[in-house]
Amino acid sequence: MATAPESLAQALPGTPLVKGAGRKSFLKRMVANRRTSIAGAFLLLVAIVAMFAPLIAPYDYRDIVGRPLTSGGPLGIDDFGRDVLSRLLIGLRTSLAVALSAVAVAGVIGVALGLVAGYVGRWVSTIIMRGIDVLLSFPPIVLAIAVVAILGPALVNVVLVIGVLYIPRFTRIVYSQVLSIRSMEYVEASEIMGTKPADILVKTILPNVAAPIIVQLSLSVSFAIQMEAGLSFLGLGAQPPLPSLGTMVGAGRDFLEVQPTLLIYPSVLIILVVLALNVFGDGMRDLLDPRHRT
Amino acid sequence: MRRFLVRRFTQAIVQLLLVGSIVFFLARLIPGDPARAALGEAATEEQVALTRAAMHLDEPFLGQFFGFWVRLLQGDLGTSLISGRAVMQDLPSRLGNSLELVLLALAVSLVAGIALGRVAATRADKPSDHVLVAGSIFGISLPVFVVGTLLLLVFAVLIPILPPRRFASPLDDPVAHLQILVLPVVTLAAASCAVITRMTRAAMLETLNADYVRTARAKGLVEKRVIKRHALRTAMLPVVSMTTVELTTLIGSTVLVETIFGWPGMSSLLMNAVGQRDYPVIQAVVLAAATIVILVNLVGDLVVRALDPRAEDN
Amino acid sequence: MTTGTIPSDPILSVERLSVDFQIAGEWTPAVKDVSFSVAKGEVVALVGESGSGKSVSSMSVLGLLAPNARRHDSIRFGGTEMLGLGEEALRAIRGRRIAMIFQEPMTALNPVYTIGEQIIEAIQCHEPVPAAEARARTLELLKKVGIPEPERRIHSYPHQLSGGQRQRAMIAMAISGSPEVIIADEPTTALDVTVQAEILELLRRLREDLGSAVVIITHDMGVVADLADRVVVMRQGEVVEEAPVARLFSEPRHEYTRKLLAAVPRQEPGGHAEPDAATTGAGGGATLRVADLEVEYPGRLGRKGFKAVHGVSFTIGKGRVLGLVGESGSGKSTIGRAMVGLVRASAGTIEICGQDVTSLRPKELRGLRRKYSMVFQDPGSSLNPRLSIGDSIAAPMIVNRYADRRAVHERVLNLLDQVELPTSWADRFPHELSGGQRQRVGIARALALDPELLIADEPTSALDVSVQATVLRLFQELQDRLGFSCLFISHDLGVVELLSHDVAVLQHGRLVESGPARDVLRDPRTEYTRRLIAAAPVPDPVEQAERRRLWRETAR
Amino acid sequence: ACGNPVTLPESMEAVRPRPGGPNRGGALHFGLSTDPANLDPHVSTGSASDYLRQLAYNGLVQYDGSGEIVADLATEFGWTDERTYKVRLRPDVQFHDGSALTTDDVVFSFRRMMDENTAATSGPLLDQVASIEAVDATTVVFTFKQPDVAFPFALAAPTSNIVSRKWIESGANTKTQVMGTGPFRFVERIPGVSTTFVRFDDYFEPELPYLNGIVFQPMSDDYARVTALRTATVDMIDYVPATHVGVITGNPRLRFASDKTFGFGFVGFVTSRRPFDDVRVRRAVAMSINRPSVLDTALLGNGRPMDGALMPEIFAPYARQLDDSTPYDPEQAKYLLKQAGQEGLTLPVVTTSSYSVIARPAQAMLPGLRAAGMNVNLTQQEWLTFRASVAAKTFPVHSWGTAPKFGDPASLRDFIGGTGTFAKNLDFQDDRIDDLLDQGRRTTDPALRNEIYLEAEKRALELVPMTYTVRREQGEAHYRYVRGYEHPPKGAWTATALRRTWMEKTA
Ligand SMILES: Nc1ncnc2c1ncn2[C@@H]1O[C@H](COP(=O)(O)OP(=O)(O)OP(=O)(O)O)[C@@H](O)[C@H]1O
Ligand SMILES: Nc1ncnc2c1ncn2[C@@H]1O[C@H](COP(=O)(O)OP(=O)(O)OP(=O)(O)O)[C@@H](O)[C@H]1O
Ligand SMILES: [Mg+2]
Ligand SMILES: [Mg+2]
Repeated sequence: MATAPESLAQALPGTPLVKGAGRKSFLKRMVANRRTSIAGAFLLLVAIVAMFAPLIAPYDYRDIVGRPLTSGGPLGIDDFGRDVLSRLLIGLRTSLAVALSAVAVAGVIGVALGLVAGYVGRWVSTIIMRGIDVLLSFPPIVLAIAVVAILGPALVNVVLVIGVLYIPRFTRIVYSQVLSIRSMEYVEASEIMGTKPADILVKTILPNVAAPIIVQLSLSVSFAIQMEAGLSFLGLGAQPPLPSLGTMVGAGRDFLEVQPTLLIYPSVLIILVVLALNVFGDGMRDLLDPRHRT
Repeated sequence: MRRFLVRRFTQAIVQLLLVGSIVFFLARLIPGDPARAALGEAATEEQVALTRAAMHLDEPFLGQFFGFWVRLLQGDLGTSLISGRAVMQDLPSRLGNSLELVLLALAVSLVAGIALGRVAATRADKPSDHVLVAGSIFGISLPVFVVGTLLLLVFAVLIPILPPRRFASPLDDPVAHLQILVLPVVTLAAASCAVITRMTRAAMLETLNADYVRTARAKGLVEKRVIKRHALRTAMLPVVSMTTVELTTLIGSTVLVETIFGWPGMSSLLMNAVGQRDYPVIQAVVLAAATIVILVNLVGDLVVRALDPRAEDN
Repeated sequence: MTTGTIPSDPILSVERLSVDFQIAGEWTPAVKDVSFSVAKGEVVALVGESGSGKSVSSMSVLGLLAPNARRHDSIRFGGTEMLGLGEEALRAIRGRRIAMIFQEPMTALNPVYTIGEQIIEAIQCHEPVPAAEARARTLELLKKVGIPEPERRIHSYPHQLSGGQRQRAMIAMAISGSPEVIIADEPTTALDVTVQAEILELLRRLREDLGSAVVIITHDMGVVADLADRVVVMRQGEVVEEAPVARLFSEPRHEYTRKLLAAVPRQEPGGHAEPDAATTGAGGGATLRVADLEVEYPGRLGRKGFKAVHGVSFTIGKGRVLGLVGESGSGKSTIGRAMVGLVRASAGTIEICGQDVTSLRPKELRGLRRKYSMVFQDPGSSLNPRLSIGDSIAAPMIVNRYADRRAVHERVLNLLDQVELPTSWADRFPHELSGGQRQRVGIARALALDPELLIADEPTSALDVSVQATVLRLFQELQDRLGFSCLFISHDLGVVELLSHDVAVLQHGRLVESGPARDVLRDPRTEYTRRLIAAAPVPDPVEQAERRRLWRETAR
Repeated sequence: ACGNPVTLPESMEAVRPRPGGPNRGGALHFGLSTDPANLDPHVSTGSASDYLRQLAYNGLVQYDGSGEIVADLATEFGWTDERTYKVRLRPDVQFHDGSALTTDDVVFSFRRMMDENTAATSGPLLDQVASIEAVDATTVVFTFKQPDVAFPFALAAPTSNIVSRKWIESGANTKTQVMGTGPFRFVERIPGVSTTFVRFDDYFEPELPYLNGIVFQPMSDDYARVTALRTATVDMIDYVPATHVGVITGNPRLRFASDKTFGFGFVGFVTSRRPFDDVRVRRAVAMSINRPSVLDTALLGNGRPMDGALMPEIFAPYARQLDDSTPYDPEQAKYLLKQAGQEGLTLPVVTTSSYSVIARPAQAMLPGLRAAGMNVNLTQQEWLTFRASVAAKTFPVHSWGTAPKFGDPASLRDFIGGTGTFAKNLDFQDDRIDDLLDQGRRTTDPALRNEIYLEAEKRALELVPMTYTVRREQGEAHYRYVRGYEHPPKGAWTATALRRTWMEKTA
């Protein structure tokens, strides 16, 4: 009997179910690509740093450790007299936790809706796509303030809000891709085999619409980091003194001319993470595309 | 085609009803009192209560709800609870100003983004591709307010060629208007241009492999034309569907751009209204924005159908 | 080594060409040391085993190989060395001086442009022709390649055309520039014999009128006999024999060539042993019963639809093979696709194993689905580009929980072996295969579950006769063993006669004749069928020349 | 200023030099931190709206540049006895519509303010007024239920404006229309773009105003507002954020006009909620706020720490005596908490993110609180949400910032009096304090008042319904060529100085 791992193997075109001689494994191929592996290693490092941030940070991110806006400590002191490096580490952790989970929520729901709408068609797609329009046409602030009011300011709720707000990004793009792919003969071939619609969506169609999704995923993380900052200003999300990269950038803006590093450090960190995500995403896309295998 | 449009317009009306109703309730779910906003900090609770009553906010919810729709259907968007101005008095010009920014930014980012994405895809993994990837990451990673602030700092303070002049309406002073338009449009376009660049690149990398691109080459088409008509055209599908999403992102970003550059647009109107719980204004702005978004999505879908004959047959 | 007519003035010569592909990091040779040439006004046929490097060699000429390829040595066109030619210089040659007809027309045509747009583009890219004139020429080209109703088809998108129509659009595009050299890679695989004859006639005219040189890649020895002056036989990336056509047929030297010629199915008496009535009697019940089937394709943008199938009825008994023949665009694929529910029947019933599938709900239908499978006409697009071929073949077994992982693996290897593909190729991807190899993957996938009903749409069109023979033998063997029923769509009457018990002839979406294979093919009752049979080329240059003359007379 | 103003003709920008005296002409471009939504003469939505109001309307009295109450529409004013206040009007005052100001208008205006339905900002300050009568064509007399020392401040408040009865009764929309006696006529407000005033040529004070017009432009973004000033897009801005004070004061062409006496931050406790019903807990919190550090970080030193009286010494002579009443002493705080059985107390604090002058001190006090072993959960809310949370007492502690309504200890009532707007949020009511505040309001003898308010404040410092944190420096910045502007040193924030502003530059 076919078991779960098989279906999984099928879903991931890189891992052949039927293995012949001389084919490198997915992981091996990933490592072989220098840029992808550097980006991957960097992301891994970031993840580890984020996870152990409180242990790595030289100071408590809440403590006053020096005169405000001076250059004490490894990366300087912020306007509240706190150690910038420690705050960067904790901020990284907060931002990643929020942004990654929000994007995951949006990605999973958004892609699923797009697949279903594109494949099933008819009234199902009407309901989904028109609902997505409604969601799109809603100003984020109104939704955000209402959510804090109803659900409270917990960090989980910011994940929820961003997640919901980003669903359309995935749904619309997947939907349009599915429309042009679903009439391909290999999809029909899959149907004829008696594959369940869900399996066709996940195993046959999804890998073939993966490229824009991957791009969208890696971009959305950056936007989610920023949006978290915007929302924490409305009382949703990381509340002071807990830093996030986004709020640090926002706070740094006021001292642009006095101490630009307050803006530069968190911005650079965001840029690096996003860059690594994108490079990694590009690499993944290449790996998933058999035509790029060399 | 006609049937499609009729169907979509009917759906749009349902969508607007939905948006209007949701926003009606959502706005009122937000704690905070428009009467308090109207009276200022020093007002006593008694005064606030009296003003609430004067604003008819004590009346039954459903009554207010139906009143809102009835008035709306009569073309009355209501009157601001705070400023006492009819919403219709401000909304059109605000909407116009925002749309100007947004559409210009969208146009800029589409033109630039697609061009850059195409360059990146055709030179994939070459230096110019790397530069473009890095550049777009820059555009994506920096929040709008930082981009705006930096632009202000550079072009208004350090090299004052584009100082933050007073807002001038295009009718009164077109030259000044264009001048003040530059920075906000650039600020807005930065991120979406980068997004479109990335999407175009990814989509084109797919299509460049297609057999029909090979056929196009075999015909003897100039490589430029092979790329443009064959690889790019099919790659436009995800880009187009992304564009409509990007438009709403742009509309969202105008909140910041409008405050930074003092641009009297719809988003600052909405921000103010939300900050003051000015329900009629919130409702009107959201409905207006929703109308635009829904229309743009409709156009986007039409474009997709025009671009991809396979999409339609389903 | 070659004797006979060494062309005085080779316009295109391939010299010691080698092509390697990088697969999984390793350079794998596909073409080794291949040399051949073609002179002005000459037709050279490239024949050989599927996967022997015919397409690769020919695509090398215009530098159209995938990026993972590398080429060696020399290809000369006129006085120019083609390898290492600059992009601009190459462009000036492509399409205008050397044109290419690709093997798989579905993927080779851009899905988002109408064929008209694509042909007009080809015309306009070398000459500044006004739009109206380009359109007129396009219509003329479409007419030339025998596409019916060109006025309407010019606005059709590739997916709205039948396989043969696409192929003809592709041909129209290639000849639009009146090129000096035409490289035609299996240009008639999807064409019924009548149209094929017209296309061959067209190529011949081009040669005569314009002095074009033609390199034709084909597995149809009849076509070779009909058209070619010289034949190059390839096998496993190498040229094994080169000879003038007459000599090749009369005294093939290389063993492989002999095998090839021997494998050609001929319409000989007693080709197919009529199965004994006991196993196939009506008592077994019909596996497939189609009654009054009608199919209509919707029109674009609210335009009138197109009715492709008109009131077709037929029955396939258990263990029987029905050969469906008919001209290109007559609705064969549409019927096949309607059987499996890929297009909706607008009227009529389709009963599979006693159940009317037109009224079944998706879930019930899915239960039924493991009983039938399909081989698609276009092998390229029917394989998921992101699945290795092993996974593609395994898919139906996994979907239907056929067996455990190891057994599935075993079976995949076994199936690969049966269709003569190396078992070590299981993890290759479709784009790394030749057309015929892809087609065999499709066949292997269709056979994976031992179906009760097989719908095979031109399953051997891209196969050389030796592999075709293997596949047909496999078919027959399985059929004998498992007794599955089969709707066999083909334009190759020899194959049809070999394999089918019954034959149905389709014209313009209507059944014009049907009955036991031998009766219909030996003793056709309708004019249409007669013409069909007359048009089939025979693998003998002399006999074929005679037949061609006769056919021309009946046609005009 | 460069470029064309939105609605003013170019000619108005011209400044006519006058040797020895203020120049005439020119238009002032003013970057305002909020777009004033409502132009009602009697309802203030904040200091920004007061700027506009006071250009077009006059009160009976006003603050001068040094913060003293001087005449405005009045010529003479003052107490005739403990319960009677008499005001004599200027005879020559015209409204913008050309009609003359009458005592009837004055009476009408105050009745309107006292009418609950108006919800006038000055309304609560007039609660002791028993009646208001026009005794003749130029004299208006207020009679009181009980003596009220604070009344002159009520008269000088930026919202105690005199309106035309005829105009109001004609059904004018006071929110969008403006018609007063002020030195500037309202031209138009384009929301989000500008609000424009031009000189009223028949203003009753000769010479005034010097300017041809004033254009207010809303610039809610701090950075953009400061940048607009630095690039001379505007001549003047209000509300210089603490984080940008350095940039302004470092620029020799700019002047920062500010005070450090008025605005302040505080932490309020819902005194009915456990454990904050225990004064030891409240005091512990008060003692663990490191005020100098809060000032240093939150306001970058632009302000003053507040460890004693709420009222500043500039108008509360006793204030210095209370200095150092709430020292920073986390150890003592810990001890108090332990006594109260609240060691390691978790403190849910709400503040607002909408104004950095409120949010930043709230954040800055956290390390001190933590040093005392407290665990703070700070929640930032958007302004009106915050107001609602505070009013509903959703959080037991809130960190806020505001300013006294006027420059007299009588304004203590709002904060510690049983009916005070802020005290109500704290469920705070103390009979003794109420008693003292009542006495203070009735007492005219300055020395006695001083003693009364000293005691009231002392008691408030003991009971700690709220603890004050820092006074912030707040003010406007303008180019030095803008002359005649003074930031009010000790009254409410009024904009009457703008009436007397002129431009030195003639270009
Ligand atoms: N999606 C479609 N929309 C409109 N017309 C279509 C569509 N698909 C096929 N047709 C038309 O239906 C007719 C029958 O097509 P079908 O593919 O069944 O032909 P066929 O007999 O298989 O031909 P061939 O041998 O060339 O493959 C053709 O004329 C074709 O143009
Ligand atoms: N892009 C590619 N990457 C790797 N291998 C390839 C690629 N294209 C072709 N090949 C291999 O090269 C060999 C020759 O292929 P080619 O397409 O020339 O065969 P062919 O002679 O045209 O066969 P057919 O008659 O089946 O079309 C095949 O074994 C095929 O697997
Ligand atoms: Mg081939
Ligand atoms: Mg067909």
